[in-house]
Amino acid sequence: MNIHEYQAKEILRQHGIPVPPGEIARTPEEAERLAREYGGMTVVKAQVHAGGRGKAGGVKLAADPAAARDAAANILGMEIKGLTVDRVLVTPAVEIRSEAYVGIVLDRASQRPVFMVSAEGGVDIEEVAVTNPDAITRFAVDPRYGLLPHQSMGLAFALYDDIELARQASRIISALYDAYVAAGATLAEVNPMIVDDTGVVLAIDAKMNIDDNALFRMPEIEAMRDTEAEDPAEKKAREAGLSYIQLDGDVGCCVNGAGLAMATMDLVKYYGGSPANFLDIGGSSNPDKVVAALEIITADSNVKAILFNIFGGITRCDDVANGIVEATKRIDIALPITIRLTGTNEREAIEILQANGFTAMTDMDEVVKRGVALAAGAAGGGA
Amino acid sequence: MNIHEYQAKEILRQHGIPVPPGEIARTPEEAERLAREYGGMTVVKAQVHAGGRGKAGGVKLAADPAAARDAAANILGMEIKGLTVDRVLVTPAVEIRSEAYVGIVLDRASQRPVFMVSAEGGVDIEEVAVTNPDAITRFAVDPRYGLLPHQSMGLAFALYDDIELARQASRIISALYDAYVAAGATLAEVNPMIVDDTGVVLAIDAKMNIDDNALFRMPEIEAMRDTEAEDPAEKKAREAGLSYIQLDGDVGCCVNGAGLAMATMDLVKYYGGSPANFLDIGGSSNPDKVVAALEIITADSNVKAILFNIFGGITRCDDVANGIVEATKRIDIALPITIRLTGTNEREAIEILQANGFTAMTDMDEVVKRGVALAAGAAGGGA
Amino acid sequence: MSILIDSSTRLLVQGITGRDGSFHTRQMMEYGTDVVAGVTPGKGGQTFEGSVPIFDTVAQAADRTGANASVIYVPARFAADAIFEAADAGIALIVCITEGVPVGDMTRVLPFVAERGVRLLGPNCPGAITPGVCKVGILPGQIVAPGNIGVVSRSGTLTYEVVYQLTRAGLGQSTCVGIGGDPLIGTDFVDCLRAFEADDDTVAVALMGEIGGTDEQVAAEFVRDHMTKPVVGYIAGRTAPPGRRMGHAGAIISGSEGTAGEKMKAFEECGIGVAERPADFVELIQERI
Amino acid sequence: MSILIDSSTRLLVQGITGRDGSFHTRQMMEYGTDVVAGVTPGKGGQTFEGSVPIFDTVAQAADRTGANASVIYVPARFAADAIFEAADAGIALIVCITEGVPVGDMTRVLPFVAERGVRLLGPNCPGAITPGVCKVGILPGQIVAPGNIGVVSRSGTLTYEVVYQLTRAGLGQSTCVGIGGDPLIGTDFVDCLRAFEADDDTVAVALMGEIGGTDEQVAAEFVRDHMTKPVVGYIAGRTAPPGRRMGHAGAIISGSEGTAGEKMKAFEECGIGVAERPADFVELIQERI
Repeated sequence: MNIHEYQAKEILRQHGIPVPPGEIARTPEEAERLAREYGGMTVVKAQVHAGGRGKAGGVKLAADPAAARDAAANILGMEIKGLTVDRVLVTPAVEIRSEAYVGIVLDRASQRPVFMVSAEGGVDIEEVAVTNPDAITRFAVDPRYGLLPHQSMGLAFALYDDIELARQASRIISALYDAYVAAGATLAEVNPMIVDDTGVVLAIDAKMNIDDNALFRMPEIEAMRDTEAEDPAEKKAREAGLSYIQLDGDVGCCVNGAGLAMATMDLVKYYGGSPANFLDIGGSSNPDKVVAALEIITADSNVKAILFNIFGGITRCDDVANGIVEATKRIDIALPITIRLTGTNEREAIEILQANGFTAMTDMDEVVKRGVALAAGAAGGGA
Repeated sequence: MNIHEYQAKEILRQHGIPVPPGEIARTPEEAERLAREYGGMTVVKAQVHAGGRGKAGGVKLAADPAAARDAAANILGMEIKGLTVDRVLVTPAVEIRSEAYVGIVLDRASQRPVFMVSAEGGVDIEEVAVTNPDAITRFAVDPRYGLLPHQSMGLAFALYDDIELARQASRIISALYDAYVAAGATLAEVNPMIVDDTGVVLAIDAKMNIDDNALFRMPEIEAMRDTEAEDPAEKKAREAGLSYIQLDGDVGCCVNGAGLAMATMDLVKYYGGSPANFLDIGGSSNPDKVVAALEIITADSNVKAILFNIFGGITRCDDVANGIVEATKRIDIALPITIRLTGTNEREAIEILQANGFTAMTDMDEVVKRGVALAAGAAGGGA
Repeated sequence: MSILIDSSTRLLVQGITGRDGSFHTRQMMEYGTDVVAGVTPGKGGQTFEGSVPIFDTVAQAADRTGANASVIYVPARFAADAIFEAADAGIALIVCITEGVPVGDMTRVLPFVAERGVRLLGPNCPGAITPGVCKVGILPGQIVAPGNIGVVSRSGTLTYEVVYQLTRAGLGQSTCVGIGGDPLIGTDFVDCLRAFEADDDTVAVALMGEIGGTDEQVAAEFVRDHMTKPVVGYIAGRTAPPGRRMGHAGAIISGSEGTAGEKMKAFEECGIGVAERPADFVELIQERI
Repeated sequence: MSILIDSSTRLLVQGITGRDGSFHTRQMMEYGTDVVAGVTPGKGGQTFEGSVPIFDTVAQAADRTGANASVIYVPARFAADAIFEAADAGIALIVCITEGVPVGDMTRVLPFVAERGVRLLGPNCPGAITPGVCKVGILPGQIVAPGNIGVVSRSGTLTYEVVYQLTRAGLGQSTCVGIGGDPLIGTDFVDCLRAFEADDDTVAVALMGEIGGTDEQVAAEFVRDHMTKPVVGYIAGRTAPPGRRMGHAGAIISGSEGTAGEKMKAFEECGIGVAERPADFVELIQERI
């Protein structure tokens, strides 16, 4: 789960990391009021789950409250990478003497959280990793011992020669590790971490990704989920216990299992079609899930045909068949549906479908070919 | 450092362990007032750094406030193993269905904290260890991982077959480990941990020893130190940075280094004498320490002769010599003093001592023989 | 004869009385797996299906029954502790079916099992099956057939698909292993490839990877450097958009890393036959054995 | 020729600019120890005594100077981290002089150094000296003499006493090692006895134990089972009362465990010569070599 900059900063504050004050405005007037409260220059920053906000014009410096209002008016409603900005963070501007990057990310290769720090901050670290890899210092934390004091100090010395700055940075790095662990994060990043004109080290931008699987331990972080920013179809899928990602093709896919779902999408492409989505109904056999899946797929106006690919194991084919029958009774589906079912209770499933006017097949390649053809309008509907 | 039962219970409470209420009374009237507040039966327990309080009559059941007052009057002022009771804990009596033992102690052999639990609680666990070792279940915690949930559950199942009781005990065991680590303890013990008549598992007696070296991290635990209960001479030694333990002999020993101090005491015994104390002036050469050491030794009325055994390394012999001279100027020492100095600046030290009327030798056996003889009155004083 | 599991596997089931645990334990028993014990705290002393003794703890179960493998069906929040418990009890093979285990938990579990020399399969995996001999996990017994093709996969139903096609084409399997779709797992492709290379009854390996991470690339290099047996590979997710998690927690393209394209390129460069479709496995394997 | 330290020891000093660190570094340099680097965070780039470069971190110091041993003089609250840092930097021998390190810290330090195969001496120890060659720690150089008696002790000044007597009697030492008086230490009697047994230039060993714990009993069994060279031992604290900590954090009789009596009995039963007094060492060793 992604959280916004202002939410990540709140978590960092709770772990003792020095972060300038800041509050959220949803209207230009709120932004103006906040800028007046802070006094002096402020920064107005789009809060949206997308990188490259600065380049997209989503971050603006404001000299006075009126400028902050104008900046907010400009940014609110803006689209950044397809997402609409509905809130901005207003925060006092800080004199920046130098910028550094501090991040920690779960590393699959070492199976540990890995720190990356660089004295080249404020820029895209993935770009630095490509153009100037030596500018990045890496360190894999042993979770059995946690981040030891000399290790955070060693990372801090990679950023600053000055002992006072290094000590401040070391405290921030240690606290960032604590925040990463406590929040169940898979990424926590301060970019940039700056030195201000008084020699204080501060986190002025922050990003965190949270492991969805860890959220049950932290209802206060689950509560940070920005359901407004979420795609409505994906939100509905999440609530129904489905895994769904919308794409821009026209063949709606409904599959059990993530690997088979990807393979089905790939096969749609292989046969000249274009998948409209990734959709995994999971291992359960609950007909309600099938109903929800069909509702989500049919809500996508790009979809021209619906393709089921079910390999019964835990999932019972007859349950899926019942779900399809049930769904077509509950909602009016005008689109052609083509169905492949194999495995547990395959025979019963086919009988149920045939009794309700559906045809079903047992071969994956055949069903995908047919689904592509249906979407292309070359064949009649299956229902 | 030892802390009292009521202090240990406060730490356990902070870690979420269910402990019956209880407060300290320093007078019979306070005990009566507390017993009235709690209502019903109470227990009045001597708070003193000694085991075997029960056998010594330091724990009494009181049926009503008047009985609590009488019990407190009886216990306050009582001597248990040489220590005077100056406070009692008043706590409501609990119906006990069964008693268990749960303890965790630093184990030198495994270099880990080791849990010991036994369904035979309320008795001396060292006795159980001898008479019925199979009744004790042991488990060494790996500090890199902490106490894992299944491990505390496994210990709990060693105490209770019933899942509800086991779950309660498991929570207490986990919390006890947390308390042990957080307090920098070397021992934490709940004895007995009981099941009351409503099926609730409770800690009704508790004991903790704290690692002196860890106290700097926990001023709130350092503040629990009962300086009233401390031997005044040992308190003074601690404050002067000396290590001192009073014994019942007549040869006062003043040595640098713990091993050499023990060896000196042993040699006093070997030559037929009896050491009055263990005293290590440590590695420093501060003459003030020597003054404090002499003040402490001379305050012990059993001491008949004073014996210095100094092996100079970091400790400079001339500093010790100056300290002896200084001390004999500041305080009036009627006792004979015999001195051995060897090592760093040995020659300068002997000159200083001779110039001030002391004699000094360089052989350990010789000085001890002389010290024993002086205490026995067989020879004149050294000063 | 097989890898990981065989006729000497004495299986213990953690979470045997739960909904999934009891269902799959029956399936495993029907398949012929030697299920010797179950564990559910608080149900010690009872039996499952009238024959399998249930214990409160894994230590008791292992002690009394000599179990040497464990399969875990407990809820995600208890899964890491279940693995710790099995490893603590000296169980040599631990198969964790549970999906949704926090990766933070796994960063502590993995060194713990490594220190004890324990083999962990999963989490979030379908387990393993040695056709006709032993089934540990949830792989459906009816689609496999004894034979000499080793199968290893990050996926569940995609594995079924491929195994089903292999079986229909007369290509039986030595062992089928699902290593799981999470970013941090105990047993990886290389572990399985090494075991298949050493297994006398395996003549070729079918490998199903997917987008995310670099395990397939590492596996390809292992095949190039250490394997004599032919390997055919497939990568799911070539139509997946970057930055989105495709169901499996591990199936996510990060920046330019973990794409299907780079993985298939690594296969090709390292002499692994590349299946464009699941259906290609049969022909590609037949060509190589 | 010696154990632990010799002419190839390239020493780094952690806390070189502190009061104790600077004093003892000068002493070690005067004795001829090859002090190659110092570490004090924030003083990187400076030099000590005009010749020893100072670094901010141990990693930098080890990298630039090839230091293979480190001695630690930092305050107790930083000592555990100093050990972690030296072990992380790949230093093979770490000698921690600092007294007062919390035992809780040591329960984490000890597995950390063990995992890395690092030898830790101490904490709360006087270090080691190979007479005429190398001194690491605070043992006074003027009382030792080159020779072939190995000395190992839990104590500081008691070691000086015995070494002083050995030297006066013409019994020089191969290496003198103080393992420290804390309950949890890195190198124990057995580690040193094993090294002395393997050291060509050691012909006999003098061992000074004290009350508390069971290290001396374990050492006695090691001598009985694995040593061919004669060992003479002494136990300090036979007049110590039970339950009281005799200065050293480790010198405490718990219940009936750790008494001088049981330790001396173990010595006797395992063929170790028992010194009643420190002065007995000379004669008992002379009888045995």
